[in-house]
Amino acid sequence: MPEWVTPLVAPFILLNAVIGLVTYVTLLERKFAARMQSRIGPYRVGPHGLLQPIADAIKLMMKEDVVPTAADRPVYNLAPVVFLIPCMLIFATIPFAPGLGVADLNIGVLFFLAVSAMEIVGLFMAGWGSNNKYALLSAMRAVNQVISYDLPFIFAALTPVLLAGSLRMSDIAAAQQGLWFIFYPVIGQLAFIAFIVATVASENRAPFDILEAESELVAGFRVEYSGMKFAIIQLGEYAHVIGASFLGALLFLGAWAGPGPEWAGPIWFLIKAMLVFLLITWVRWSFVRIRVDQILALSWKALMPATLVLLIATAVVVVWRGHAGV
Amino acid sequence: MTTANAGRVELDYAGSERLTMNMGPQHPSAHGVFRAILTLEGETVVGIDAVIGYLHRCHEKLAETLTYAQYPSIASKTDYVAAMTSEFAYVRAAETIGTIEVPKRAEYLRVIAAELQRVASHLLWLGTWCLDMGGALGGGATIFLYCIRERELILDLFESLVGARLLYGFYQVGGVRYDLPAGWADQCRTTVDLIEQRIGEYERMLEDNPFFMVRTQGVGVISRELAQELGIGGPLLRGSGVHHDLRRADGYSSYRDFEFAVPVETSGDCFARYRVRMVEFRQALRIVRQALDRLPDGPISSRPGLKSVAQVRIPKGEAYARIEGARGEVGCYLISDGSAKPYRMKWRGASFSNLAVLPHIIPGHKVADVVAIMGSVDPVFGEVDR
Amino acid sequence: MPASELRTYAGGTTSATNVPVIVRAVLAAMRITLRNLFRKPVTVHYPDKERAYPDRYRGLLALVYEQDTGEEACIGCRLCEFVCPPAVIKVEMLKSEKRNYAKSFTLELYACEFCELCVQVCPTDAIVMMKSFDMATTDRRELLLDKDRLHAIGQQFPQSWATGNKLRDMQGPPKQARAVEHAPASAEASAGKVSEGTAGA
Amino acid sequence: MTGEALAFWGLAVILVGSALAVVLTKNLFHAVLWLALALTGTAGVFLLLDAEFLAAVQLLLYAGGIVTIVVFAIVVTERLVGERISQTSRRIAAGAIVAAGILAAVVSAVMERPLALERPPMESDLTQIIGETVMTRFVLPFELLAVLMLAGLMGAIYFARPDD
Amino acid sequence: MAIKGPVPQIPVPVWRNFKDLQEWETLHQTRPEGDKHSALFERVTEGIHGFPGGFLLTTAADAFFNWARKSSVWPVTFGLACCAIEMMATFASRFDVERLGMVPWASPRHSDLMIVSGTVTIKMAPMLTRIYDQMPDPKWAVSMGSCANSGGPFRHGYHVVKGVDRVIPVDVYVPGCPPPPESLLNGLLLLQDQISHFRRTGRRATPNPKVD
Amino acid sequence: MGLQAYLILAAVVFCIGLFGVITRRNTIGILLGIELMLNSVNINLVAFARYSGDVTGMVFTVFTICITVTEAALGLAIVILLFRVRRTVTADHLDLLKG
Amino acid sequence: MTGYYSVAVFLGMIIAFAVVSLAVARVLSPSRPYASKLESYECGSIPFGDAWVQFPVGFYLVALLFIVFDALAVFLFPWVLALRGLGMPGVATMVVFLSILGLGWFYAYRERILEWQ
Amino acid sequence: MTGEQARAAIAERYPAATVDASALERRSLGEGGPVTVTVPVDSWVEFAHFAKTTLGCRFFSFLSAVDWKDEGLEVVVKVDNVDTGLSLLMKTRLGPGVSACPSLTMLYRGADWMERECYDMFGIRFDGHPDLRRILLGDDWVGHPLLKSYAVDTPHPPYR
Ligand code: SF4
Ligand code: SF4
Ligand code: SF4
Repeated sequence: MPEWVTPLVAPFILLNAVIGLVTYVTLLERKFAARMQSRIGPYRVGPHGLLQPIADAIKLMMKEDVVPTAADRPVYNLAPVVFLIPCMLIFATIPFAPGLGVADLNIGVLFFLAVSAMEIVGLFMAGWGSNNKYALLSAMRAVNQVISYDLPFIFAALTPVLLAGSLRMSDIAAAQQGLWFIFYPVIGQLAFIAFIVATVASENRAPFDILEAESELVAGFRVEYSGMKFAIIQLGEYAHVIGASFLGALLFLGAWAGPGPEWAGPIWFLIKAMLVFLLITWVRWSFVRIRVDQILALSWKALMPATLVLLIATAVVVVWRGHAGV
Repeated sequence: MTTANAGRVELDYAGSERLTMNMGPQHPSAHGVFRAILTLEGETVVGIDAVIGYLHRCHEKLAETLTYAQYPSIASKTDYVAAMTSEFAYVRAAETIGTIEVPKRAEYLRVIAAELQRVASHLLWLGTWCLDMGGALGGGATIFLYCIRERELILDLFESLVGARLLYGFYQVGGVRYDLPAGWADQCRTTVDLIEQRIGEYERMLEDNPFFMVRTQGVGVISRELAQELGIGGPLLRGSGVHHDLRRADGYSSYRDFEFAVPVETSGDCFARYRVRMVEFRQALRIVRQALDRLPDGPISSRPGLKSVAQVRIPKGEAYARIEGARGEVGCYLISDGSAKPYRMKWRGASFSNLAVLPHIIPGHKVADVVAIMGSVDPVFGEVDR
Repeated sequence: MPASELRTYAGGTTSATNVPVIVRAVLAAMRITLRNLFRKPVTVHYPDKERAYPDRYRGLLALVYEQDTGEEACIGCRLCEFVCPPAVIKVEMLKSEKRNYAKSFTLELYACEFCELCVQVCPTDAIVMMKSFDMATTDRRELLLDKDRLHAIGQQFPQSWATGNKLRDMQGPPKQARAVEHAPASAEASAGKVSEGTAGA
Repeated sequence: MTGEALAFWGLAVILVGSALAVVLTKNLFHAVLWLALALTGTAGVFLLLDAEFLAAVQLLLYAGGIVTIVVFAIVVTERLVGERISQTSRRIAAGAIVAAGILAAVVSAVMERPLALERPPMESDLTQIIGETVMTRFVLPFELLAVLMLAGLMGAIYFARPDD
Repeated sequence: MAIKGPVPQIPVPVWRNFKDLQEWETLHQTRPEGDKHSALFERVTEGIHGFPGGFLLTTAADAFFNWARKSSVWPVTFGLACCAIEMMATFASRFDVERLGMVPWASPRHSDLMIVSGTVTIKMAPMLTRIYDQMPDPKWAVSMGSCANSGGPFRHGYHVVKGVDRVIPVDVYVPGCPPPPESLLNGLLLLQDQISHFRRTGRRATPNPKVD
Repeated sequence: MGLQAYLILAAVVFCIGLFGVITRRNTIGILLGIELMLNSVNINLVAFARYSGDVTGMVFTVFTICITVTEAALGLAIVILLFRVRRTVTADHLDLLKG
Repeated sequence: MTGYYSVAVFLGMIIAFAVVSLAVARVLSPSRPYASKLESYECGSIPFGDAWVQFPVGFYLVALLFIVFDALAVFLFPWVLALRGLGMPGVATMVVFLSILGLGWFYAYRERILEWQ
Repeated sequence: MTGEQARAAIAERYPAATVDASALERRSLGEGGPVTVTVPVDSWVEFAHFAKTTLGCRFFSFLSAVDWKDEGLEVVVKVDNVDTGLSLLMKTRLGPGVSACPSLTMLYRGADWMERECYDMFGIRFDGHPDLRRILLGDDWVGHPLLKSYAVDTPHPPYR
């Protein structure tokens, strides 16, 4: 295979894998939530509902695409694409096994965080471009919330980085071959909890889902979107959550570390990521929503200072224990 | 001055511009067909205009064209979440005018049905309220589904008693239409026990949760005076510190025979209303147990079974009968002119008065609180619009 | 009243930033959802399996035949027509020597409110309810049921418990009224809409 | 080097195009979106210059941050709609002349001087080096920066705080 | 004794004698024919269809697309009256419409199906029409309960629209007051059946009267 | 690609920003122009640092970026303040400040 | 820098995916626009008033805090990497930096900006 | 205050008022039912004030009207004293052809919506009501449905 092919093929495979994964993760969540609610969930479309995501996707593709007259057409039309880009791009730096990934960047974690911060642009475009009151209010809330939880998210993610001493994702994974960072005494667990909370919040999942708060704002910033654009927004949201789950699994759960042969690494990674995802889902289906001012207060008054202190404490521990780190 | 300023609306200095937003009639938290026109300043509501009438089904006019035998089945469609209690009010009004005795067993059955209905209605309230506050894609939906799951058990009871799940036609002038089927009492006891246990579960899920508390405590406070002046009823009234429960005050039907507590909270906020309802759950179940234990034998109706449409006639007169429904005072003001149909029927829906509280308490709250308050008021629009 | 049942919630802290309380609450709530995760789902697989309907189920309306003679049970007395609140039943009586028949019998099912009043008043137990509701259609005209259709429905689904006589018996009238109940039905029928009404008080 | 050239020209087109759009669009909100694109393009340029850390910072701070606060500034001041958001321009001729003049001057100055064509090699892990440098050589400016930012923050809060 | 039931004629021949149905005949809304695709798309598909053997392709594609459409019918959460409570019960754990792939959404823009559950009043009718209008094509409507079918118990009232089919086109009528969840599910299954006859041309399958 | 190319690119962006600053009537529009100009300055800094192989330039850029951000925040806060006082963000009406 | 070429390709593919799927959807989907369908959705009522209105200043203040602390976060990344080489003095430097900015946080706290009304 | 005391108080203060008499000659509302008082329309507000302050009936239950065909409209209000359990049903006859009545909104805030509904259904104008609009029916509705002269199935184009 010539040299230049890999950079073309790897992203292609990854893209398809992510899209496939996302579609089926929606099914996983639906099944999981259903069981939690004493239901069955999708069942009759294909055996045990296995074809449900495909049917949904195809149906959405065949739905009419309504562009309200009042909308700001170019912004409205572009928003799903702009929203999708960061949500998918975050997968670029994740290595699924040693050397298996699109690009194992030097600044992997930073890249991840920086790109995922771009999400709000698409979000705001969608909310603003719709020229709908619910959408706009929701976009305002969303931006507020996303930016508020970005910081705890960054600080929490930096703790394992500090323990590993590298921003490169594969280094962080390698550093956990001995001890997963979640098992690092005290620090690991606290950081993991903070990470999960910040993830749930910055992915706008319940109980922090004020921006799509149906009971208040109907469907939030995507209230006007129909058909494929809606599908793309949903895809982006789920991709973002899954990306964050992968990050969580990589930062805290030792990525591909696990018993069995080496080729089982990606599978372990996937399983761990799904566990993180299910944890987030479990949280999601267990709480009533928090009001917007409380959400912000929680972040600014509790989570952000706490994560910062945790980070400094980790730094002290790391320095104190000497260069060896872990 | 340049043209840039030409179209500028003069704003009052203090605040930012206001956004007028429709909530409803089709809105996930409208609990039916209610339209609130909110005036917002950012996220804060500064004004609300409630538009109702989207479900005005001409009950009062129709009642004048239907006989005393026919109307109870339609009366259940006023407060369709607690259909048993609304039939009860109509039937009692007719009985008051006609001074019709009701057999003891029928009275007990009425009480059992009404109290089970109260539990079912409160379960639905808890579910939808959490759905409002928790979102259909979150924990709210979970609690909602749990509540509906438990409510189904009560509906099963009603279904084997009456044959219908939601609107029953169980009451009739002079008694009730159906006697208990075999094994019903035992089924009822098991259900009651199960529900009591599950209610404890919801309480644990909600009550110690600070997020829930912050969203409900101090939100939507109804003062004692306001509550009385508006004539709101039920858990809202008792949540505002007024000790008033018609089951106690009037002791109608056979309520004097049972022991139960009337919960009162003084703070008047959403949480107080929640607490009142949570206690009422238990008290209602307690009444059901007592009634089942002491259920006498005997006829279930003091009048012959219905054989023709105009069979029920009551003398001239007027009466106002009121029932402590799940949402408060359900009243029926009936004027009879001696024919088989009432001359005039006025339906006092508890939700109508309860809903009137919204314009008084909502301004100043956040959008998110609006749905919490709406939910805690628990309107049923069949009863608001009639 | 027992104080324990009326406990006023004494507070706790309501701060959204009180971390220990939050953690405890979070764990409590998550434990409950987890417990429900392992409960058996209550879902009924409807089209494959039907729930057991109770005996008194109030479903579709139907006309039945007399068990022993195989004749139509309806005598066209129009009592059901008068009692129906939304007035969905139309009956025409066909006079005959031995007994009467319904010449035509139509029921606008699309407006029926399933109150069981027609069943209750029917003197010959001719109109009954079925233990099923499966009659969704794509055309509103299909919900207009005539006599043939009502009979066909009566054959198609299991019949539920209630019939006019059983209902009236259950309502256990005071003794003196019993005599009236077993009076010949035709007398009532001829009395029409504003009939003999056994006066109230 | 053709790859780099290609990327450079592509980025240059994006950057200049979006910068022009920023100053020329009527709709202020669109201008902010164009600015976001320009800033992202700048991040790309930084990448071309091997400054990946800076590129990431650019994305994080500018595209994620500045854009947000500008949008917020717009929504809390102007309405985002119709005439009020569209902005008229003034002194276009003057502006164009000044800008073109300065551009000409700068370009001629740059062209005159022979400038480096080759990049000297650089340590690979720039992020770490930056960290070390900041923490050692630039400690004082670093802490001063904190003071500055603090002052800016407090000032901004003071100004923008709702008066009550 | 065994009784052999009659074979009824559907619809009943005398239906024109009923005032309600007379009015229905003139006033009810019919669904517009055909989905509006772009002319190019129409031509291409026609071409493929006309090509020898091409009909296999188009039929298979139709079948596949219809399968997708019917497997993922998303209703808009729209409750009007008592029937809405039963609709909620249908959405809940006991009957769980999600088994059929249905997810209730709050915004009509995301939905394919409107379940009109309850009494449509004259004040509500324009709102209802607007919400229905705002759903993207292709869309369906189920009329749930007697009130939506015809005004039901309130059809003599001055403020009640005698059947929602006067304001929007209805695909499936579910009888009942309120229809119990099974009944609604039965209606939804019938709707799925209808959708599987949906053609590329958008023509709904001709109502296929069930002979009971 | 030499240093020149980057410098010219930066210069172009700078001048566009300048043009915006001069012609915009809206204060926020002017701020957008200033952001563009600062941005081009950053490009310059990074390019110089890269072509001289010196990390100081990079460090300096980090500092500038942070200062720019603070400046933008402060500037917008002032805009908001002015808006509150004068109900407009049009620069023409701010002439009072000059006097 | 080779990693970034892959990332760029990935980016291109994401855009291509979005655009292509939108295009395919455009071909497959019907379109039957009419006036009331294209109205803004507002719970079935006729929309009145503008959606694009001015918002209270509380929104801005949160963003303001965010941006300053984001700038802080920017310094954390290199610091985290360099920490092992720097030792305790590095920690001390950062603590000083943080505490200075912490004053800003404290100020915001006192001004009740974190409550966000 | 018990029913008897209330009756006495009313008789003393308002001799013109009729206590406990129904429009339909039969004494109504049963034992323990509300005290029924019919007052002339001029002393309507005054009596309501008396009821609220002296009798302590602060709980506003409902307000409605009855159309007695030729004899005109009758406004009915029920108020309660929840502390003592006293119920009071106040009525006033508007007389044939009259459809105006003083408003009670100053005394009872709950009268607001109730009077709007009454206006909607009977066309009674409540003088002094701050915002007398239709509440249940649309603003463009013609007629007042609960009047006896209004047929229950009056058509309303285009819907029925
Ligand atoms: S069930 Fe009720 S509504 Fe239906 S036909 Fe019988 S009487 Fe009429
Ligand atoms: S009441 Fe019974 S017998 Fe009489 S017409 Fe109706 S169905 Fe026939
Ligand atoms: S059909 Fe029956 S249950 Fe349904 S809305 Fe009408 S009255 Fe209520």
